[in-house]
Amino acid sequence: MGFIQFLIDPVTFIARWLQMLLAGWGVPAGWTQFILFVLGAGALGTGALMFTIALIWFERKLIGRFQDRFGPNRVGPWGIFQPFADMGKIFTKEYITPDGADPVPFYLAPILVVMSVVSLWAVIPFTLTVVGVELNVGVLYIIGIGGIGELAIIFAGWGSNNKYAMLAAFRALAQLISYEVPMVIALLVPVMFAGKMGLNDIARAQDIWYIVLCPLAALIFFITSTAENGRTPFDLLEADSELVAGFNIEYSGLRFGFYYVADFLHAFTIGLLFAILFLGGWRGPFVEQVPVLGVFYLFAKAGIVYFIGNWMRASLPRFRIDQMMDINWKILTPTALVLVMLTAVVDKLIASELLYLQAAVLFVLNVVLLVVIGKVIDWYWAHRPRPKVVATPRPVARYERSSAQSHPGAGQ
Amino acid sequence: MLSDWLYVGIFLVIATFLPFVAITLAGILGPKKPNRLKSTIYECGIETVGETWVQFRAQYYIFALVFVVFDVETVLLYPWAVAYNQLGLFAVAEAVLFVLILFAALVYAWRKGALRWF
Amino acid sequence: MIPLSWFLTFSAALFCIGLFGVLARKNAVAILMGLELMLNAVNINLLAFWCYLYGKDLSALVFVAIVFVAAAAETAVGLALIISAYRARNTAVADELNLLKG
Amino acid sequence: MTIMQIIFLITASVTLFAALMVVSTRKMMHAAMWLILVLFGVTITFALLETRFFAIVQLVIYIGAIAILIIFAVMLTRRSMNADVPQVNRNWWLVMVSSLALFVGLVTVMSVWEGFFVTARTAPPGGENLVQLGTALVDPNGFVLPFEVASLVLLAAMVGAIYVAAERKEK
Repeated sequence: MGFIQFLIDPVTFIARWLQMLLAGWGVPAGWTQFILFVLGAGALGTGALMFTIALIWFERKLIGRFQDRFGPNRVGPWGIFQPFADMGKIFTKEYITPDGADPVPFYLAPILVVMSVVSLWAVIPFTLTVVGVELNVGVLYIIGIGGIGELAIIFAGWGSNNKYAMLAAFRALAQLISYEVPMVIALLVPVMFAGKMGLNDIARAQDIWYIVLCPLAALIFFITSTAENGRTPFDLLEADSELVAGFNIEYSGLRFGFYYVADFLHAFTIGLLFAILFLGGWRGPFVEQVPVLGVFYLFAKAGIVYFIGNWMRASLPRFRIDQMMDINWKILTPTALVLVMLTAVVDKLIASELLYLQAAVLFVLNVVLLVVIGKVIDWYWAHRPRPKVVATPRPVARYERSSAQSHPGAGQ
Repeated sequence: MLSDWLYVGIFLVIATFLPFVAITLAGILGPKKPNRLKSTIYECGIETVGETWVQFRAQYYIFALVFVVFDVETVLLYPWAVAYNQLGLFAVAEAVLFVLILFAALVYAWRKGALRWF
Repeated sequence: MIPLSWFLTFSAALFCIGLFGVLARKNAVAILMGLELMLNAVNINLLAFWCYLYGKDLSALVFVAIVFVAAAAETAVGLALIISAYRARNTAVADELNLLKG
Repeated sequence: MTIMQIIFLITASVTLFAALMVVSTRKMMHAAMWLILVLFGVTITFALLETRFFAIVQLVIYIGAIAILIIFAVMLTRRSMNADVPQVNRNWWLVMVSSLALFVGLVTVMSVWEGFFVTARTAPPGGENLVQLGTALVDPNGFVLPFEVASLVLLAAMVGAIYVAAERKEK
């Protein structure tokens, strides 16, 4: 009996067992709770960081396949020990502190950057019983913790005492704060449907996945959180193939590596959040009876979102910064505002007893809105102000028609 | 009780502590051979001129400003969104008015060119 | 449990430090930072009274929300004025910002 | 001493120290960083006061938005003051004495009031009721006027600030 209990809900089982064990040792109840909190938080945080190692391998392999390469394939079978080799290398690198660095922000920045991502895992419901904390303001917590990541970027830029780092930090900051606006607005929609702000409550309320009720909000959340993560096509805050680097230019060793740890982990955390907010989280068949299944459902859904994010990363070129700002302020923000207003009014107008009718109407509304916005953008693009043409372009070199076209290569 | 926040606090402390330990560990493991040239500021190989001072354009400030206004207004909408299922159509209309004012702010900023990067 | 007096003393101390910053600092941005300290002290006070004495009353919470709005508006406009004056005069020292004196 | 009291005392002392650094440090950027620490301390204080929503709003609005605004302004006006010259007025000691006097006066006045030493809380233990708050914000008999006016205030602030801070093309 105990074994089956362990199999279907291991974390609760272990927690209860530990509680009994500590009570048997005569630890007072308050301290037992405290110790359990510390153990749980430590396990979750460490687990998140260890998970990053797997993510690094997976992402390198995935991007390799997208680009018709093998990816890491030398160390161990399929190269699965590659991240450990990288870790060994990065752990034994020298730290270089630039001249005139401001030590406290400079040292604090990589720590804060990782902390801001790992902290998100505190509120993620992995299955209906396993959740770090059921904070009833979970959605705002996600946004607020994102602000700490922004501060870390300022600290990195300021602490490095480098002009490029400073400039890159401010550009990055402009991007991050701008993309926070449509995200905050779009997240109003799932909160409105669920009537709760806690992530587990939102997952629990999704009898119909919210991606059906508000696909546009899901799209906006996906785009903005990709931009918050600073990934392609929004990776110009650290365009490593064009610029020297971003705000992290003066960092070395593990301090530099932590920016990448945060980046990889954030990419998957976005998948988790998306799955919880719009794909029903841990919900799936038989999850009420066997809670451990919820973890698999959640990670499968998150994995799909993560895969799409990587697909985007491998396929799309990056935007220019003015294009990026235009996309945010002139497309995403108005769309999000209109979406919130329309959803609020239409959802109130339909009788909420007819659940499927309501879902269908909202879905159609979202699609129509998407099409309308696409048309508006097309119209604007056709009528955009363009510089006046003052001269026709004149080719510098001109090939001779007869020889070049009929016998290519024979004109020599 | 405060146990939710206590857990969040413990989690924040641990989430800060773990990377700190890793960074300190790597600092112990790694070599320490500083020299003057290594610690100069990296500027594509040229020596850095003057102090780290660049005059930022006010456009950065304007973006931050518009962001603050939107953030504050939207956060005020969150209690309304939580209460949405209990509200009547009239209350929703008031919130729509609120969002419309926000929209007017966006249109104003757009018309004034505050949202233009260049 | 924590008595109410601790919170009130804490917020009074924060308020007085903020007041010192507002009255004594030369740099206009620093003066605004002092104002932020004072507004935070006010918010602590409001929430402490709400928590200990008027837990059923919502007006304290609405008041706190309005203080947030006012703080955001004040900071935005104040800093915009400072930046604008800085561009005209190349200074952010409050005593030297006598543009209106003519 | 319960664990909450210990947390409060640590938070309060760190916050007050950081606040002193905000008003006394010479570099404006460091003052902004100390200000962030103060704001974080106030966040923890809000959490100790059993409010869920406003603690997180403090994190989102103050640390995530207003602190960043202040840092942008500090960077834009960095050349204005040399960090070597005194950062305070000539009669700063007068201000300090009067601030101290105000603090002592406030605490003395409050300590004669019997409500000062209340320890029992009346707030709901799970934090404020967000549904009630949200309903009251759009209730015509509640706070709909402050709610709408708040949005107008922010609109006006944004219009004014953009007008003031925008770089003029003609100059």
